[in-house]
Amino acid sequence: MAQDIITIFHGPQHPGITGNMSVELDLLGETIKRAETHVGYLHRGFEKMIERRTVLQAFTIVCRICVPEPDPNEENFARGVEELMGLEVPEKAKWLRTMVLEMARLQAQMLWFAGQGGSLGHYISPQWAVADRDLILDLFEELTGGRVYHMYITPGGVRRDLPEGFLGRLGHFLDYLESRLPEYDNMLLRNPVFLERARGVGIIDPATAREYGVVGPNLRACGFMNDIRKDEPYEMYGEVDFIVPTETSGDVYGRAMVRRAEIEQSISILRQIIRRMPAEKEIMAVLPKNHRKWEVPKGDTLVKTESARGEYSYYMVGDGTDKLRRVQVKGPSAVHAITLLEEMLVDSQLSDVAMIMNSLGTNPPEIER
Amino acid sequence: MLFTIFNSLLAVLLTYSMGMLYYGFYRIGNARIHRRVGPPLWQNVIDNIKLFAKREAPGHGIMFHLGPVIMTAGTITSMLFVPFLKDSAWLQGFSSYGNLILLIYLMVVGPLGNALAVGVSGVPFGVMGVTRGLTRLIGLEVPFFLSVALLMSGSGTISISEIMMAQDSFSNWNMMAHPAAFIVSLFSFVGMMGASPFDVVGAPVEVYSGPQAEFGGKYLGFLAAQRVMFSMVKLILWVDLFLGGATNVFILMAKSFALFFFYFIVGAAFPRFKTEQAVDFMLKLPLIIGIGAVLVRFWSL
Amino acid sequence: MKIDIKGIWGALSSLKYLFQPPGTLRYPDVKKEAADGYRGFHDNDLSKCIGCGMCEDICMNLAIDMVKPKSEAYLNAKNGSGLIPRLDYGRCCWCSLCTDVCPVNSLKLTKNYVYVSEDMNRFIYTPGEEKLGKREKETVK
Amino acid sequence: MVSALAVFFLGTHKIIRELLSIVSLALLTGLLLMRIVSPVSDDFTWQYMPGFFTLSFSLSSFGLLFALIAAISGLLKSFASWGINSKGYHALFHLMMGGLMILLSAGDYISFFLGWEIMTWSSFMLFNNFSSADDPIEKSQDTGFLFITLSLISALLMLGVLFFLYNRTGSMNIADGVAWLHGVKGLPSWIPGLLLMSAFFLKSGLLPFHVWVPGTYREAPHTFTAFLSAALSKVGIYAFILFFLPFSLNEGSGQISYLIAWIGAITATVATFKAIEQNDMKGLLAYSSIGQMAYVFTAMAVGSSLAMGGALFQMVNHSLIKLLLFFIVAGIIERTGKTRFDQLGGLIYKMPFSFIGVLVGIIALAGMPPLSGFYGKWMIYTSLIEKGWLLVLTGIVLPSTAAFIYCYKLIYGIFLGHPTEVNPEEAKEISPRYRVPSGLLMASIVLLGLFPGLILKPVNVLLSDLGMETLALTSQGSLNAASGSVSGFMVMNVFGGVFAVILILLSLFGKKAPTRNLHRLDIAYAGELPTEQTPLHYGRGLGHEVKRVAIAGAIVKRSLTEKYMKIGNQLGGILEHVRGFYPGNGQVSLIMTMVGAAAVALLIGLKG
Repeated sequence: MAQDIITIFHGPQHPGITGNMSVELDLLGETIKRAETHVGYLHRGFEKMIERRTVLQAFTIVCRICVPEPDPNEENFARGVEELMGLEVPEKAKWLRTMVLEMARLQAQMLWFAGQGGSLGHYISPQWAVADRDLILDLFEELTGGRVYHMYITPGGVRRDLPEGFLGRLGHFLDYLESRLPEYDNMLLRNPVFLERARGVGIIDPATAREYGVVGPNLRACGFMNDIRKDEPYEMYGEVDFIVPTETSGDVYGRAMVRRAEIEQSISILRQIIRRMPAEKEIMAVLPKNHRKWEVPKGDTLVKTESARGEYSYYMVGDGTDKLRRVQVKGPSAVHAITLLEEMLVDSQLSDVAMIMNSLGTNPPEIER
Repeated sequence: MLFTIFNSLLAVLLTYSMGMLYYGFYRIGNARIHRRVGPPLWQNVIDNIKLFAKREAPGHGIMFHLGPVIMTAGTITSMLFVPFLKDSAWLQGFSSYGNLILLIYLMVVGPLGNALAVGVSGVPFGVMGVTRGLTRLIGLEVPFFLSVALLMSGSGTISISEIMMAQDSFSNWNMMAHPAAFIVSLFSFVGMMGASPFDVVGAPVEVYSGPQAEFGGKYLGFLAAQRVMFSMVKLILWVDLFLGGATNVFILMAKSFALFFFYFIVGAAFPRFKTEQAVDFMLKLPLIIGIGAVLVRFWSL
Repeated sequence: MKIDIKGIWGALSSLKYLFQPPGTLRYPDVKKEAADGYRGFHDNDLSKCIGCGMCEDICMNLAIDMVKPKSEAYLNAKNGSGLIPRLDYGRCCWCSLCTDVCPVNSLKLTKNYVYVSEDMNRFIYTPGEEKLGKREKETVK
Repeated sequence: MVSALAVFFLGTHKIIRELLSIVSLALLTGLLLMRIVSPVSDDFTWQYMPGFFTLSFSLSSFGLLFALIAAISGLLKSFASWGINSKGYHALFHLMMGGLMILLSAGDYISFFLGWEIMTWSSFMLFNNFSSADDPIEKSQDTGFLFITLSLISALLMLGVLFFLYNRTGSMNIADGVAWLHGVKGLPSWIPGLLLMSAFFLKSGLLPFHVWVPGTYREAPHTFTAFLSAALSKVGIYAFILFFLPFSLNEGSGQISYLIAWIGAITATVATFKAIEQNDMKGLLAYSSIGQMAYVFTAMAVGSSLAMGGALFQMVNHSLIKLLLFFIVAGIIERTGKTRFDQLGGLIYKMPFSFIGVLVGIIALAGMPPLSGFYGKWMIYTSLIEKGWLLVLTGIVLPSTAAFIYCYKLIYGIFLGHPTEVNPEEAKEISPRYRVPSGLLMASIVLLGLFPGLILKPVNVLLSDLGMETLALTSQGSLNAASGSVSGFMVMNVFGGVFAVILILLSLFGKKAPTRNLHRLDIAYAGELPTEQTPLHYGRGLGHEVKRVAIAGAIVKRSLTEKYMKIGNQLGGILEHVRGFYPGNGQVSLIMTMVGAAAVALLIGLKG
């Protein structure tokens, strides 16, 4: 067998993505002739685990489906259960949920930022971004008791009320982050080398985006306005003002700019939340006392949340017992990092693989939930 | 002869300790830019000693064994053909037997050994790194050759010592006398030192881990040691050629540290180019400046 | 050929942090205090624990077993079952459901979260009987 | 030149056995060497149509150098191809040698042209009839067509110019024509000069006439390719020196020398990037030959003593290196039957001798110290700097740096990496008949690296014959120029010494930290386990990306060959006619052609 091509593996441990995932590449020189994604390094059978647990027990593990941004899972699960059981969530809990979701989006974008710089060998960006993300995690720690996995948004409400002075500290942090943003721009997003690398690479054209069902910032970078927060507002998103940034280039740079603009939008949303946070104490709906008594009525529901990577949906079926009959989790990465990536990588270069993967916001655990 | 050998040993020791010091600073400085505390200044030495203290090293036969040897020998040989000081019998090595063109080519011999060892190890990632390195070399050497050719033709000699001697006062430093050549050479300098944006060769992200993927233990120890020494050789070469040389070790350190600092800030501030972008860049801006300088120089003739 | 002077200058401007103090802690010397609500190791106020086993029931990781204490002295008068919870930190995910359901608020999470031991069995731990965070001697640097 | 003719007849009529071939070539070499030791004038004239003109033969010092290169190459080649060739092959080869000798010792146009044509036609038949290509008929038609077309064009150009010169000077002597050519300033001398130069460029494969080289080299019998590269490509240089060297020294011809220098640099660049792109060993070496020859022309255009010395050094070096590399490649092809980089790989520990041979070859080819290749380059670079042609210098630094890639590709593709189609368990070292000449060549490359001054003595003789200043020779181990010197002896010793010290150091560590040799598949592979079937050999891909670099891409994408073929097809009718001359039997058509050419020559000459 004459060997025109060589086969190498990119990953599974890799700065391009948060989580373990490998791409098998056939290369001629450094040009990719075939790409095949290998997932399964993180498979833990979450859907089955949820089906074996009571609702209350199950809510603590859904956050683990997505490491960089766990809260949309909790939100989806909680909202789905509430819809099935017909629970009424107090308004303050809704505000708190919105706040947590936006904080989570903010820290997920910071983590993306870290990867985007790191995948180009620009080691300031990961260090800065992760350091600033840690400040959000500090706030999370205060609010929820956990830094990464919060287990905060529970069916029926949220688990804890705001600590003393929390909103003030959040406001301080937002001011700090806003002052840092121009520095981030200077460091990476306006860096001439970054522009050279990112422009015109990893292009998703609008037709492909539609065909593959691309969502979130990746779709918005192709010129489509698509955001669950606007299209089907949940929690308090109908109450706050924000815009959905779009770009038209569809390349790595376009996606970076969309995410960069979303950081600003998140800051603005969080400021509005701070201003409008109600003072009341009620944060939980009236719930059965024993967790074994949480009987989910028959019925099914599809709940969607806009995560930092796009539409994140749960399809949930209740069958009248205390356990859910079926839960189907659909994260955006399954589209982006499997089907689309395999297509996008063909004829691109090995040097760009990590950058493209990161710009798609790939997150393997939500592929193999 | 004995004096020369003693001098050679001295040169090796000096470059090793200078290099370890500079790269210790490099790590701390980078950490500060990253807003970290960073490792202690002697962390590189610790790492190096640790590598030599490993119980065993993976190998792939005799050629793999010889690779780091050729690499280190190439580095030290080039070091010995660079005069460190002017107006001094010390630290001259064998520089009177060689010249600048020889040195430029000697600097490629070491990497050849490395490339052979990488090739024989059969790691595709390593060979990719080597190929990138060789491709990048096109971009680095052409502007560099143009700039040193300007120097050599300007001073009428190809001997490093004589080029260094000719720069007797600050205004006669070649960076003042031939500013265009100096600027052009700085681009190559950043690339040759392996700083971003020209460091895609050993990029841990863009390819698994660059040419040195398969080396470990004592081999990696030798490679790490030669890397800092090689960097020092380049720094000293630039001091000799453009910064007026040095009459004693302290001036040498001051001047080379200034250059090192330049390398450090450029490397810290930018992401890396892809190989062909690096070469294209080098064959555009620096080459145009260089050609402009040549034309300016010979238009008047 | 366009040279992006502004971009280059912008990129270099991030180097000003070279002359500023680092933002991180000198970790082993300066330690960060966890927030008040932090979900760290468990603590069980044995003077309150009634041995009801709610925590064992709700734990979906089966990390909690109800066991007999080493000494009767650990049991209070209200403890009906004569058992207290024992945790397996190989399984625990610190979701804090056990503390939420505790009817007498005897089981709590503390702010301690650092513990190192080379002995795997040490991670099976009975809160109240022993204090995990206090075994500084075994903490390996 | 009696010896030349002797070989000529010996070759055409008698040779059946290999031994005779070698003996005759050895005889020729010996005779040539004797010329050096005792410079006997054996000028030889032959009255043709008494009173009208004479065929005169005399071997100048330059001719002697080239004749020596050719004779030694031929000798080694004959040794290497021991027992694998038919009778016709030998006959043609010796015919070609004879032609070459006639050419090199020619004193007048007729014998020059005669030698030129004999050489061209016999070499054409050699590679066409004894092709090594997989599918000789299919492949060789294009290659042969190209070769013969270009050769004819060059022959016609040359013929025209020669008789134009005869017309002007009224003398058949080359020296007179050259004198006239240099005497006349301006356009009248430029046009014939340029036409003649094109003919010589064609022979050496310079841009834009290089298109015949790769195909021919690829398809010629393996050892004959070595000879083609080592000796025949030098003929263009000889002719160039004969006709133009004093011309380029002339102060008034600055622009034209500069032009030639740039043609050399551009040829080298194009050839180098094309070489990187090649996937078969001989194709790579063929383009590399074009590139190396181009340096020689650039150096000759500079025209200083140092540059001439560099040119000659480079030329001698190139002969040694290419003989070595082609011999080893021939040996590998013979052993494995594979020619491409994606079919070979991982042979280093099975073919250590070949590996060392190729290593020596590529170090010298890339021009790295401490081997001989560096010193030729050093002289060329230094002369360019002294002359102030810095842009030309940049122009040749670009290809000589890019040459590292194909050098590495050559050694990696064959010896390193992973085996692909050749099972390394079954691979055997190349046969001794390749090993012996390769060993000699390696020794001489190392020797020249150690004592680069060795070449200066003969070079100085040549330079003084040309009326140029001789080069300073202080010791055998060093080279000197006005602006600096280099000591090959010291470089080699310092490198060797340091190498030895470090090797000992590493071995000392070896006791405490032994090397654990791994299986070749036990490598860092991103956590996966490669199997025997996993494609891991980078031989094809190496250098594939170079064409993403703008300049290289522009070169690699364009193919002059295709353009020529297009023109050729348009002129098809005429050229097909020319091809009709060639009835299949080599000798007959050769004789016919020569007779025809001589007749044409006579006719034109009589009219003039």
